Amino acid sequence: MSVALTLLLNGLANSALYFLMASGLTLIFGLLRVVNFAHGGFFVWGAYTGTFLASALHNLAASIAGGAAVGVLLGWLVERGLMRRLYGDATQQLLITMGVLMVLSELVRLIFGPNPISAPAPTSLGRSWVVNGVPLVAYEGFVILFGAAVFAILQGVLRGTRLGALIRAGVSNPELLAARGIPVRRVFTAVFAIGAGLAALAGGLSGPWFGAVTPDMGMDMQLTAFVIVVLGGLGSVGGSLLGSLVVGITTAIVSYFAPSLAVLAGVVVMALVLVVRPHGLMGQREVA
Amino acid sequence: MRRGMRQLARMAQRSPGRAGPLARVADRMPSGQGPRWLRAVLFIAAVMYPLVFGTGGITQLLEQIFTFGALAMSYDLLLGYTGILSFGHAMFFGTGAYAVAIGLNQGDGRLEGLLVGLAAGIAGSLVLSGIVAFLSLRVREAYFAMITLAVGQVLGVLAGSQALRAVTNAGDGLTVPVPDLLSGNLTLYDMCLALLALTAWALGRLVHSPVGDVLAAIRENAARAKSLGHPVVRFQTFVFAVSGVIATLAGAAFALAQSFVNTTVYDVAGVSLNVLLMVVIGGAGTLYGGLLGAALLLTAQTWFASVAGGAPWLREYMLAFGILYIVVVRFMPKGILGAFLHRRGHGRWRKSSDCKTSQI
Amino acid sequence: MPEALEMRDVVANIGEYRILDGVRLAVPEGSVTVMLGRNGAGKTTTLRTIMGFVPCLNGTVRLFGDSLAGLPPHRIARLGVGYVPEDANVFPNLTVAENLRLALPRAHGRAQAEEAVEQVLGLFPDLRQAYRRWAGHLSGGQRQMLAIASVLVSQPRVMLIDEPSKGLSPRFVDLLGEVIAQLRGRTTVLLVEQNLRLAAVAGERFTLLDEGRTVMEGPMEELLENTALQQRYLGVRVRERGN
Amino acid sequence: MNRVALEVDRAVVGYGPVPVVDGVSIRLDEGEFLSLIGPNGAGKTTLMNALSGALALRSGRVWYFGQDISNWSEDARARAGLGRSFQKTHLFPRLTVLENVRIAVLAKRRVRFRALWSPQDPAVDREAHASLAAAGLTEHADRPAADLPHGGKRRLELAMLFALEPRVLLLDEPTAGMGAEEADGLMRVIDGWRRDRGCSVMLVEHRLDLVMRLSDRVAVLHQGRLLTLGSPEAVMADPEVEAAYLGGRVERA
Repeated sequence: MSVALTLLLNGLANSALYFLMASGLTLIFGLLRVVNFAHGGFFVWGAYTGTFLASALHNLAASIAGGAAVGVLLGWLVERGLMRRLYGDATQQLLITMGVLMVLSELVRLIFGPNPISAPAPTSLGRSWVVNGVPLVAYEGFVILFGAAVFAILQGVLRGTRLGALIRAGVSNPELLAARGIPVRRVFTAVFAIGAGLAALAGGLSGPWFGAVTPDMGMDMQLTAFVIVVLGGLGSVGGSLLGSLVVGITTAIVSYFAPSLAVLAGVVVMALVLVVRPHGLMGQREVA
Repeated sequence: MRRGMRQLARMAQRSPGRAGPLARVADRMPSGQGPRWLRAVLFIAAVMYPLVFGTGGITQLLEQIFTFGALAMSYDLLLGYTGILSFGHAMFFGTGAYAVAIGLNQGDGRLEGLLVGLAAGIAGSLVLSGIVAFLSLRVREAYFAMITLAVGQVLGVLAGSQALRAVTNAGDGLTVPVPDLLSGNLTLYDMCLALLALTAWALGRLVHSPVGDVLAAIRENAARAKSLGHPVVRFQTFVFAVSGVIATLAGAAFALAQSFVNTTVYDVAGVSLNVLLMVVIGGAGTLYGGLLGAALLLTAQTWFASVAGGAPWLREYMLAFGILYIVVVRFMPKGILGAFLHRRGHGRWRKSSDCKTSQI
Repeated sequence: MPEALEMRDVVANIGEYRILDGVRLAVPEGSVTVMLGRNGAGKTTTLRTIMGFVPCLNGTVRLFGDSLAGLPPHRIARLGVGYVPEDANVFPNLTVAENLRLALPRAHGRAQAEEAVEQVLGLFPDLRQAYRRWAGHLSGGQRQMLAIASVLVSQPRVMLIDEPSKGLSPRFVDLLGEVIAQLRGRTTVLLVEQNLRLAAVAGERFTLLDEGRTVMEGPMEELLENTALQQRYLGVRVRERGN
Repeated sequence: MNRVALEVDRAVVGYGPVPVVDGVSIRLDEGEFLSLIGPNGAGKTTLMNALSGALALRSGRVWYFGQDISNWSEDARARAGLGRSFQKTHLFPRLTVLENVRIAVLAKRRVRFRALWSPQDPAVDREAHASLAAAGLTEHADRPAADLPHGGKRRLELAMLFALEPRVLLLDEPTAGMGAEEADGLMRVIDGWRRDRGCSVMLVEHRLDLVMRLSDRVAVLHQGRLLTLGSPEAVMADPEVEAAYLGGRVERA
């Protein structure tokens, strides 16, 4: 029983990080119709910036915020500099975003070296308790709460604000949005930057969660995020929450019993779902 | 671009009399017999080189160029000729390399071990391509890119996992005992060259056959090809499988030539993206563009590595390649060979049937 | 005094097709002008060229005398051109209220916005009842009303309306005619319409397009009286019925 | 007397509260020329898409020469002889005109993978040329399809359809964007070919003069439902058709 609870908490913390990645990916796809292969690059920059700032400032909030800010900035630059000229050309966009991932990961390797850098949790969140045999780690709780808060804020923004209405409108018909006098390109840039910021946020949180940051973690996280959006249905925020929960908890369980197979778990679950529902759990068939 | 593509396709065909009707457009191209002549000279030069200059660093580089050239050409069949984008070509390359390495290790370096390993690798690749195609081709283009990336990465992790240490030696990699028949650098060199020649011949024939015409139709306008009655997904699956088998052979040749295999053969950046880069730089849809790209990149890579002693940052050639790659995709989408061959400008990637008109 | 909307010798392509090849158009302020022509004559492309979705390769497009050349669609919209496309003209995943408020400039205060919405709802009582529903759940007629209302709410100087009667029952077509007639004087309207009956009810002037060029323009009566013209360019004939 | 070529039974297409096609049943006899008319948005193209297999039926069935093809894919239906043209030309723009038609010939002949081992069959080329000739495009054979004028693209669509040698032609506004004379010529080509081969045609068309002249029967669709189905004269005389489709006082001739 206590093992199950431990695994559940562990899985929820995974899910929270995954959700930050996947929701950005899915938002960007929903609006811009681009699968952003550079997402892992934003993640890894968030992770390294966060770790660097944490060791320099010893302030959790500042380091996470700094990581996210770097992500937003990178996203803004990539959208403005590269993506903007290629809308409507899906293959070339995929190729470009892949190139961006390559460059961002290699830059990290160049600046910080190829070896893992340890990223301890801040002392305020380094504590843990054992309650009824279940170890409760403060940082784990923090990550879960953070993920839940981001989900709530995202939903709130999408449902209740003008920006949210613009994003939803843009998802269904960007041209009509332009005809209503909205500078759609700017909404595109904003969403790309927000998505990149969410990925970097996930990066900043995951340094202390994994205990270390490595240049390859971007690619690994990216793959998990892809599994999740394919599983949940590309373009659906609800789907990425569901997918994150499934993959996060499955990963926690499988890595407890068979650590070396953990990476297989998500892909196998995704494959099973795709056999039954080719468009994912909450995805919708593209309207012709 | 169509003309150049056909031109190359025709070049790849030994007998000019067999040039089918689609080659007619190409027949009017001015460049004529030159490239075929060039191709023969290059082939003979490649055969002669080690006989004259002996083996060494250069032949090792050439072996790599031959195997990666074959790999890149098989990838071009997907990207340039059928218009589907995979980020996981390493799944086949790595499977071929590991299958041969494991077969030879289990079979104590005997030829039977090699053959069994090779057969198992090909069979594995066929199954793999079937599964990936079934999962992703029914949905949308981007799914194929994502799922190939994921599957390729998973295989890499599996190859390095402790659970399989008994057969793969996990992260430490396997030394490949080369069978007596193939020992000797020249034999391996010739084998790699033969693989390249065979690939060029087979692919040239494929893209020039009626099947190749259907692939062109799918690339240009898949929806229309389907509404005319071509089973599009079946053709895409077939191409994916063919490309996978060639990549498997390339992986096997690579393992033999290096006589060592580790998880880098499954590496996304090192193989999947590298081969994509080769094709994009050389020119997608030109068949020989991938070979050109492989030659350029591998030569540059070797050069970087040799001068890196004085300047360690030069080891980061992946960064340079990444930047080069973005620049090429962004500003030179036809690649080198593509730009050279095609004077008439139609965008390569653009599916011009559904022109985007919106200016938002 | 310049016309509200004026096009001269406009040429435009879609992809490799030349769709417009000499469109000329003059829409006087406060009028309802109907653009007619058979399928494929270039009517929708003309509207999309005015909006900036299709680049104008040659010729001029002017709004109250100012050139619209090279402006992106959202700038053209902000200059006071409201566009109601033929299909997909509302956001189905937004509520009616959200659809209406979307086009309001941010500068509008809350009270001002409420007032603008209130005013438009006065014209479309149906929408008031459906105010909180998803636009995707409206009927075809309601959706068309919402499309017009959500453009009207930003008080455009010129409205471009593309075949609003498409797929509507005669009852709604009549209703639509009334609505468009009410717009007369409030704003300037360029209406693309194949339904000659609606055109006759709503329009004061007509512009006839054929194969991407303007072949004729003038007061509506001229077209209604000239059956030969209708026959030739529209494949349509007006016939008095029942008497 | 005639066999039934294509029959659609109580077809419902489209989701949401208002289906685009709502319970339409039509029977097309072998060798018959049937036209589908109705105001914009009546569901004509959607019905065509459902017949060709591009859209799934929500309910109802489609029969093709007595066979239930409701669950067949688009390509399977095309291979069985159900040829479809599109309102907007839908070509392989960078391939030449001849190559476009060759793709269609290859579709009819069902390219199998063993084609890899057999050299190109000159018969393919011959058939492609024959189709080009039937559509009057011979002199343009070597131009890229994108370079054709609009009318030429329309003819190329037809040539590709002819090359499929379909038993049923589904034509969605084949004359869209053409001048009256050009349209007339094109329809004459279609009708001649149809009589020659004895295939059936279902046509969506706005030019009522052409429809009335060529059709054996005319079906009127309105708001996703079948309003009337009968001879051209009967349909023209039907006051309901005039009221609903043509809108009272004004009428298309």
